[in-house]
Amino acid sequence: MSSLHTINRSPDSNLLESCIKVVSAGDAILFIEDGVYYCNSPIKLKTITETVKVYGLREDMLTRATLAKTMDSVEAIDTARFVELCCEHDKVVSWF
Amino acid sequence: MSSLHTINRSPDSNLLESCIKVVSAGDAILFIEDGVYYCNSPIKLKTITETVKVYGLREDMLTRATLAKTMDSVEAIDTARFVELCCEHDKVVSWF
Amino acid sequence: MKFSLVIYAAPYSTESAATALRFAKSLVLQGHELYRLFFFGDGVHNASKLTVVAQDEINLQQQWSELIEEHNIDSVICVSSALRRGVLDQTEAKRHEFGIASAHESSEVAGLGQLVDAILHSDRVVNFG
Amino acid sequence: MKFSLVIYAAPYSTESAATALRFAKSLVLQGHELYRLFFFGDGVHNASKLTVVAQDEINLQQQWSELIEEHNIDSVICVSSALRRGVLDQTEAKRHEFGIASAHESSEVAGLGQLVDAILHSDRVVNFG
Amino acid sequence: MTDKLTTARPAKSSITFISRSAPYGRNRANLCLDMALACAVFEQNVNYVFLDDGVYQLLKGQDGAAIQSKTLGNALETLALYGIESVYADQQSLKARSIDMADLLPGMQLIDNGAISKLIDSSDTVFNL
Amino acid sequence: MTDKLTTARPAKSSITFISRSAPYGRNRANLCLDMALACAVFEQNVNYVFLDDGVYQLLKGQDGAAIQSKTLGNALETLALYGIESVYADQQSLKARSIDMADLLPGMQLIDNGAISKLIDSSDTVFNL
Repeated sequence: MSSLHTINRSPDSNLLESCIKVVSAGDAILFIEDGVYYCNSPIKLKTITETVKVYGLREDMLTRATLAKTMDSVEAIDTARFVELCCEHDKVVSWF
Repeated sequence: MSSLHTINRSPDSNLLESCIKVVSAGDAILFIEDGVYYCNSPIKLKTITETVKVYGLREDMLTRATLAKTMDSVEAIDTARFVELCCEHDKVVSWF
Repeated sequence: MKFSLVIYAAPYSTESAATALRFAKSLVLQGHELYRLFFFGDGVHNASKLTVVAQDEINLQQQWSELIEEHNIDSVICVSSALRRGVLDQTEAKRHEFGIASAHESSEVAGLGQLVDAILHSDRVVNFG
Repeated sequence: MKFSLVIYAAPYSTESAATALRFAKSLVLQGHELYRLFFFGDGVHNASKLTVVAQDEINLQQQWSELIEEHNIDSVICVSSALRRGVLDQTEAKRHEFGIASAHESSEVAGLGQLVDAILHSDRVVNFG
Repeated sequence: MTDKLTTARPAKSSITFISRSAPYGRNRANLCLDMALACAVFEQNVNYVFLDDGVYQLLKGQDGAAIQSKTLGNALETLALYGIESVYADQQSLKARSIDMADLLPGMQLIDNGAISKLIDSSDTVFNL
Repeated sequence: MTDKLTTARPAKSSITFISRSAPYGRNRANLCLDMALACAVFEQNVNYVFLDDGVYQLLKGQDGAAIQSKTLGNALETLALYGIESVYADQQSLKARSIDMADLLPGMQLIDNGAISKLIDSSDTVFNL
């Protein structure tokens, strides 16, 4: 079974650090809302992008003007794709 | 002029770290609500207790069962004393 | 696929309620079923009817209500959260002798049993907080 | 000394509103003057009248209202925050054609000018959020 | 999408609650507990994990009287009363907060990150707040 | 308490706003801005400091349309329109978030911790959210 983890707060929250500790191989992480600021932080994302697939919600990136500087290892997706990801994984774990 | 700084979230929030950066000599820090967990963390409080006076709200410590292990450098006070501290300092800066 | 959403966040104060609404609209548009909305904690404010939102701003409460009615979605406001926050449906308003219901009629006040039921009958439970 | 308090937090969801209430009671007890309470953002829910709180729990909205009335305190609910959160006094409820005011009569809906006035007329402004 | 995926789950579901918030300061610890108890009442398989600041809920000797709040430590004993036996405290979170086993409420099993990871992986639904 | 302390402040007060929150995710950035504009309307001496996550508010090219929100970047230009000239961005916060000056909205003066400390010290009232 695989999980989709959503993270919705800025790197100051250390939510990713909590999430990483309990993530499984095959899981994916989706940054939404203030979580998208993680996608501009190579240091914060360095280790995680090697083990799990990382997404960011495009609407939230556009709003915050962070899309252009989003790391290559992050795939920007829209809300429709967010719904699909929920179907593709067996469950959704929300970190907020 | 001196300020009383209140901090109401747990050490995970890094609120103290933000506060310390802009604190002035003669200021005081009062930990309230979830902020009182800072009072049990020698590492977090180490440097700050040398430069400013540090208080913790006793009601919140009693509630959370942290009073017994509160550091000696922290003075536990009640709400009435909180009000007095606001008078003794020229202003109150709330970190929340 | 059958989804249920649990919403913990009040509208306006954080973005989460708006994200949940966009998510709900999108999943319905894709042909999935929204089995239940469960408003919990501060989330119950999403069902409040007494709100006045400026013309140039999104009215989240109204949009929730329209979505719920258009797609005949089961929408539950958790009773313990709702009472202490003053979001009451017709039944609760009458019981407690307030003159008016403060919740949209599209949502119903009920207990946590409805959350358990949603967990059992949904393929995915997604939390927004 | 003259105090004004600014309260950003809804009751129950965080401890801040309860802390503010204890602080307000204590300062009045010590003979200080509470020039104004200013409820802002989610803080406006502290003035809500339509709430039902369990017998064995503290009813923050009612305790605020009692404190305000007992000491004749000026209590303001910020209009922009209040309208979108459905906390309306008599005047606003009438204007927007809701059947009932959802705010305690002890508080009044007004603008941010009342905050500026509080800053100018108070020795200490203390924020609770 | 396959038929298998659109079929609702069986009547007995494995539900994991991760309680990550300190008590009293916010109401998340209470919301998490209420949901778990409801699931237990309806005889689901419930796991309850205290992670990060959530381990502060486990300190012995809590007493909400000073802030007129219910004592959450007592509420946790109800986990056992409701038949929830899989209750775990994260070792790393305890260590990071310098909490000794001697300070904890009785009946807690320790767990490490790897085991939490497996618990999440094997659950049908996860609540995390 | 001396008489001096119980006297209200003069009609012109020095008020510092520290905006420490990222935009959109929570409404704190808006609340902080609204308060400052009100103070400016009533011709107070206003300082506005972007600290910690608050510096994210300064990124050029924001557009709230994608989430049906007002664009906060535009709102910041109103600081100047309202005559608030003392607007500062904390250098260390920008650096910690790898934000270049080229990414910022125009008109920001940089400030360091020592200067913020002095600003707080010399202010009559400080709002920090």
